[in-house]
Amino acid sequence: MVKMTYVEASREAVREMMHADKTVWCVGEDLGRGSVFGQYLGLQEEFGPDRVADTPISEAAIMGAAFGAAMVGTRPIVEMRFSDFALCATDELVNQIAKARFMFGGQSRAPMVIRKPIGLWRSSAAQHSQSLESWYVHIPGLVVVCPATPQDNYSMMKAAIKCDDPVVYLEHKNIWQMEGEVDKSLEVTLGKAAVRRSGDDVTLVSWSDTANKCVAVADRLATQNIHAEVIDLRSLWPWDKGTVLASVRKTGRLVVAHESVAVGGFGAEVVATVAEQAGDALRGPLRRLGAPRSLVAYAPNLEDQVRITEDMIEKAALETLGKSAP
Amino acid sequence: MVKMTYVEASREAVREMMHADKTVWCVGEDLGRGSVFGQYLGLQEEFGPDRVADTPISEAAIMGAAFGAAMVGTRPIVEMRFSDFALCATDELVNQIAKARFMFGGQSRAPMVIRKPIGLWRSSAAQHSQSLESWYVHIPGLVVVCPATPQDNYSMMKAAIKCDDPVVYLEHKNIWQMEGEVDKSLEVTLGKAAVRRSGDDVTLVSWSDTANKCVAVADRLATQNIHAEVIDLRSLWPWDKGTVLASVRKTGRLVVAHESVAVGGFGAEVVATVAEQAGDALRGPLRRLGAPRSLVAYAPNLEDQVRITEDMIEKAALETLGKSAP
Amino acid sequence: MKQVNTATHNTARARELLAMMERIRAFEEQAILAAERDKLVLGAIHPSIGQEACAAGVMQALNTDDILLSTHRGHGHTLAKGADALAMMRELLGREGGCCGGKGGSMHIADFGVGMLGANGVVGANITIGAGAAHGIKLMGDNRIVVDVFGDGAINRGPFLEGINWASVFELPVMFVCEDNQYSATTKTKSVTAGQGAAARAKSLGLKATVIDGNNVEAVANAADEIAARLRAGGPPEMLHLITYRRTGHTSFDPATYRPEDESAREEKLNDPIARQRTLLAGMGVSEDALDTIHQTAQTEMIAVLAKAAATPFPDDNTAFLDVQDTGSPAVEAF
Amino acid sequence: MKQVNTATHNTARARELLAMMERIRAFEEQAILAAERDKLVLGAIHPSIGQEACAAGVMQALNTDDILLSTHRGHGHTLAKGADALAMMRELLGREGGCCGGKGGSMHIADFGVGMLGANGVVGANITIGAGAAHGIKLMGDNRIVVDVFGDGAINRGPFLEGINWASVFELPVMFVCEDNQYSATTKTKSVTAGQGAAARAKSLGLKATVIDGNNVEAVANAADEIAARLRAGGPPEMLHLITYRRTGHTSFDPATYRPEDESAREEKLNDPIARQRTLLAGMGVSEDALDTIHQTAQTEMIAVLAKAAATPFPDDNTAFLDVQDTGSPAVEAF
Ligand SMILES: Cc1ncc(C[n+]2csc(CCOP(=O)(O)OP(=O)(O)O)c2C)c(N)n1
Ligand SMILES: Cc1ncc(C[n+]2csc(CCOP(=O)(O)OP(=O)(O)O)c2C)c(N)n1
Ligand SMILES: [Mg+2]
Ligand SMILES: [Mg+2]
Repeated sequence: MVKMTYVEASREAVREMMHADKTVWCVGEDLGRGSVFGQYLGLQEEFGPDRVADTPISEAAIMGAAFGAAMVGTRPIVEMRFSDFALCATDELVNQIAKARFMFGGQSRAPMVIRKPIGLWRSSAAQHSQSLESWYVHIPGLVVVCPATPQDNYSMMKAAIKCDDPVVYLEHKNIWQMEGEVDKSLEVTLGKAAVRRSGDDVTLVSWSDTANKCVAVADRLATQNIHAEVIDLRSLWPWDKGTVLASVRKTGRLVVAHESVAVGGFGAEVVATVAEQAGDALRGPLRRLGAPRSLVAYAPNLEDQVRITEDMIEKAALETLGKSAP
Repeated sequence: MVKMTYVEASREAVREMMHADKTVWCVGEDLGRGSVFGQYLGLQEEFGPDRVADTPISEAAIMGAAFGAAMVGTRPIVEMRFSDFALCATDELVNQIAKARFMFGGQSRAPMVIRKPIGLWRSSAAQHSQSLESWYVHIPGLVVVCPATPQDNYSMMKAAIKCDDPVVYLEHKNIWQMEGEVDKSLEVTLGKAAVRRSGDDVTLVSWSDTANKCVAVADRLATQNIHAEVIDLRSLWPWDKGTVLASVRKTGRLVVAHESVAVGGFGAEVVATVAEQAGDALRGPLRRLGAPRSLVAYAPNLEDQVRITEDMIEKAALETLGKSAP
Repeated sequence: MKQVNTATHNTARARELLAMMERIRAFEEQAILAAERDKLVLGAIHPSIGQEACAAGVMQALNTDDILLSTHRGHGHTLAKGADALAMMRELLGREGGCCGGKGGSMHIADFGVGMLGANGVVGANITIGAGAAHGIKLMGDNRIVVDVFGDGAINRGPFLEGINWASVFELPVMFVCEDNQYSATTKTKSVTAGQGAAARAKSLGLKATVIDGNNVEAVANAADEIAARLRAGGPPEMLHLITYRRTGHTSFDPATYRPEDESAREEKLNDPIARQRTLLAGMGVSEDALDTIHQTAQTEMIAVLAKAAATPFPDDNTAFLDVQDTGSPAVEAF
Repeated sequence: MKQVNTATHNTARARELLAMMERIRAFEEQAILAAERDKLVLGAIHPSIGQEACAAGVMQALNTDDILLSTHRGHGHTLAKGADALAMMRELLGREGGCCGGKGGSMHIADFGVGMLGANGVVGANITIGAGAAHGIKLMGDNRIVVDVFGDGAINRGPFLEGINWASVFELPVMFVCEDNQYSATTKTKSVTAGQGAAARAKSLGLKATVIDGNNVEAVANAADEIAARLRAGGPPEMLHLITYRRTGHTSFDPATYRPEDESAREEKLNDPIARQRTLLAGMGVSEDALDTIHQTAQTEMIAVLAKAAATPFPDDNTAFLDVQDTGSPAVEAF
């Protein structure tokens, strides 16, 4: 076990994989200086500028070129800086990368990790705060990963780099400095949720930083003798439907919480699936927490208006139990 | 009442609005020759090349420039040709157009109609067949319209052009030649569903061409003395939750059907909302039909594998009633 | 444009170039029949009739393991790169044994076995992808090169700038080929293109750019050979701008009524690359009969190819769910 | 670069240019204090210290109803276009009365009342938008012009090509201004840019391009005046390439350790546009005292502006749901 921050964890995973596999390389803007959040600090010194490549401000080319390089046998790690800028490379990701293998009848592979930091962070306003994970889940061909802890950011990054499919890898900007113990020997399977708290009373399903809030809520609820099961999906495609359904069958109660906009968010998929497949097991109202269909404003108090808080999650959990917040 | 095809209906609406409002103009590739499907035939002759502008193959510029022109007081109708190509202008649509009014504190408006023909059509394969309506519903600031009939393609196009918000207008490529009676005096409100068949037994919710299939299914079911209520949402944002909930409260049964991929599709939002808000009224299993999370292939038989058919919808409707198909 | 000294021509290569152009022409004539006459092709096909010199001339400069990225109008490039005509025709008809298993069709034709990494349904998208293929090659220390073909319309898309700048900055072995047939779908490209076009833009991005009569297959082949040699010697990326003409409509369904009436006929008469190469070969002493045989051989081959393709079954239905991805099931989730 | 004959200078304009540069400098110094010292600015701010000549020189060529599109580094442009400093500072602090109601912050600053249609958080995105604003103006038959400012890093993004080609094809009244401070965030722009840069690329797209010492505010102003006059007379779009230097880090938080150690100090010493303009004015006979007064006035103004902004309340919470759209409610749908 090693103590690491979230940002160190994925950096270390990248570093180890670059040592293990010469075809792994990183590509994006300002990588030689670590990129925006220090995710690549030291890697250019260690692996040289070919394998940690500084690029022009050309998101379409970063994505498109990495794809071309993937098709000839390399394994690029693509840095998009803020997930928002990745929208400049949507054709490349959705029409090209996601579809190539199928469209070409299995002739090609695009083993790529596409890193797109998501989420609310420090008054960054509408063009630097988005979480569009539900978009990518909707696109056949893509794997979607949302790690919430240093351990997962280590283990899932390794799994993502090893994966032969294109992986959209969504780190949350607000937890770069989150510390945690990392067991380097722990391997994860993409598509397997983490049950971060076990409980019989209510199931809390979440991912990314909001999963951490759910854990805190479970701890709060425990003091009220309510035992919440916290399922951190960790990857949204594949998503661990089995674990969620089993938990809801046990607890009879479900709260799904995510930071992204509720309307059309992935929470709808989770709620719909539970309603369809375990509707009979429900013993309380279904609750879904997501951002209002408004935009992220700059002023801190306005930014807070679209934030999903621990209080909200706690309240929702209590409501599924027919209780009100203390 | 006038008989019109779906393609004629929106063309006529555009023509009339261009006569009524000098600030309305059309912009896109090959418009002078009618664009790919004849949607603009004759308009350049009638209004000249400034108001029906032929552009370079520059989707980002078509979208971005139209937005700039909208901010200074014109009302552009943007043609993206195939919704797939619109992905080349995602930053412009999602980061710029959708956010401008909010981000600038209400100083700007982007009254635009962004036309993106969607859907499966004649072996067009993975890059020319997508339906990504759920993406746009998830983006605050955008209105999302999916007309299914000539009448709606006439009336909703008019409403979209009059709307001061950016409207993502998704015509379905497979029904350009669909004929229908159009009442030109009929005005629609964006956000109001059309109840295309009334019934007490089961609610079928859909939009775009799949709504037409639901109507056909309702007619089939009627011969079995089953009365389906068909709700054609027509716009997905805003969507007419009230009409859907009232119908499900009446029928106790729900089938949602759409052509786009089921996982993360807008059907999940509809099912989740019903489960959350009218779960107590349900008297049969919830059913959601959408495409598998695979890609659209070229070969006609493979293309058919991801198609939602009338048979499937009928079967699902019967299942909500505990019956099996005849 | 470069002048070609016909005296130095190699007759064997000249024959091969003609033969390849005849094969491309015959393939596309059959493909059009398959679409129009036989209704066996449902999706759009974009013929390159009249542009065969570009495909034949450029691809002969490549080895099998060199890489090609192409466009929606890519039959000629693919065939000239060495793909099997029957597998291609099967693909156009969406049949089993098509080079993409019937999943791609004309617009996504690809044959990775001969380094052909795909046509593309999105104009200009292949420009960054091609640059990236070269990037990968360079990272792996391979001595292969990449040819990245696109149309005159594609130079108005952002990826043109981003991809070429990229190749130049990373000094990648790419030959960018602008196959300039003067049209972007129904639009005369000049009317929507500022400045002097592909070569000028490439130069502004630091590339050497060569402009060639794209209907002169010998000139195209020579230019491509020279560029390929420079790239193999470690030279920086270059642009080859080939001026040609699209003799058909944009797709096989398009009557192209938007063109000046006799434009296509005049081009056919004056600039047909096959006729020009026949004239050249005749001048070198090759008999009419020998030339006709080349023509007939190609015709016979492709008629048989269509017949065989048409007799091939459709792919197994289950392949609709194969090769989506390894992780997670593509199967129906909700119904 | 163009030479400027100082003898022909108009002292009044020269003073105004200095005063505007001093105001921009003072505004940004206060903004940096607000961020670093006072922790009142949470989001990123991108100072333009050392680049003030670009903003002051270009914007003086515009009328209030002319249009400006700017970048993430847009304080100077916005102020010089005529925006109110207090409303701007309130915006940076996310306060009520901020020019975007506190919703945009530094990166989305805008003042439509003075034709400033927005900074942008996406590099290069404003290039097509500016072209489009000019398109709209032209369609409406207005006689206004558009200035579209972007950095040297933005010329590697696709919208540069698409937006400039567009403006040229539609003959739109846009002055594209590349404010070349030599850096793209932490990267030396030259290292990722092929060819000769902004002017060469613009020329390849059919534009006239003028390269000017961007730290010489008189030269910038003269060039901008000339271009503006040509645009008002119906001339085609043009490019103005201003060479300057980013003296601070990319954001106010960035120590910029990646730069050669004395680079910024040397630039400050040799090329500070304010110092240079002071020298020019001194040479024209303006006293040190008068110049100091200009400096002091700006400082006093902006110190007061920050104090006043800091004393302003945050916006009403409910405004978080205002101005999303007319159609449909932005309110919470699911919890
Ligand atoms: C991004 C994008 N925009 C539009 C289209 C539709 N389209 C297909 S081919 C074509 C014309 C392309 O012209 P050019 O690049 O010159 O190639 P050509 O067809 O002449 O070979 C257009 C507009 C597309 N496929 N992709
Ligand atoms: C599309 C996009 N990619 C990356 C970024 C991150 N970013 C913000 S400013 C900047 C540098 C821009 O350089 P330049 O255009 O020269 O402007 P400058 O900052 O020097 O004024 C970068 C990379 C962004 N905002 N948008
Ligand atoms: Mg062309
Ligand atoms: Mg710069």
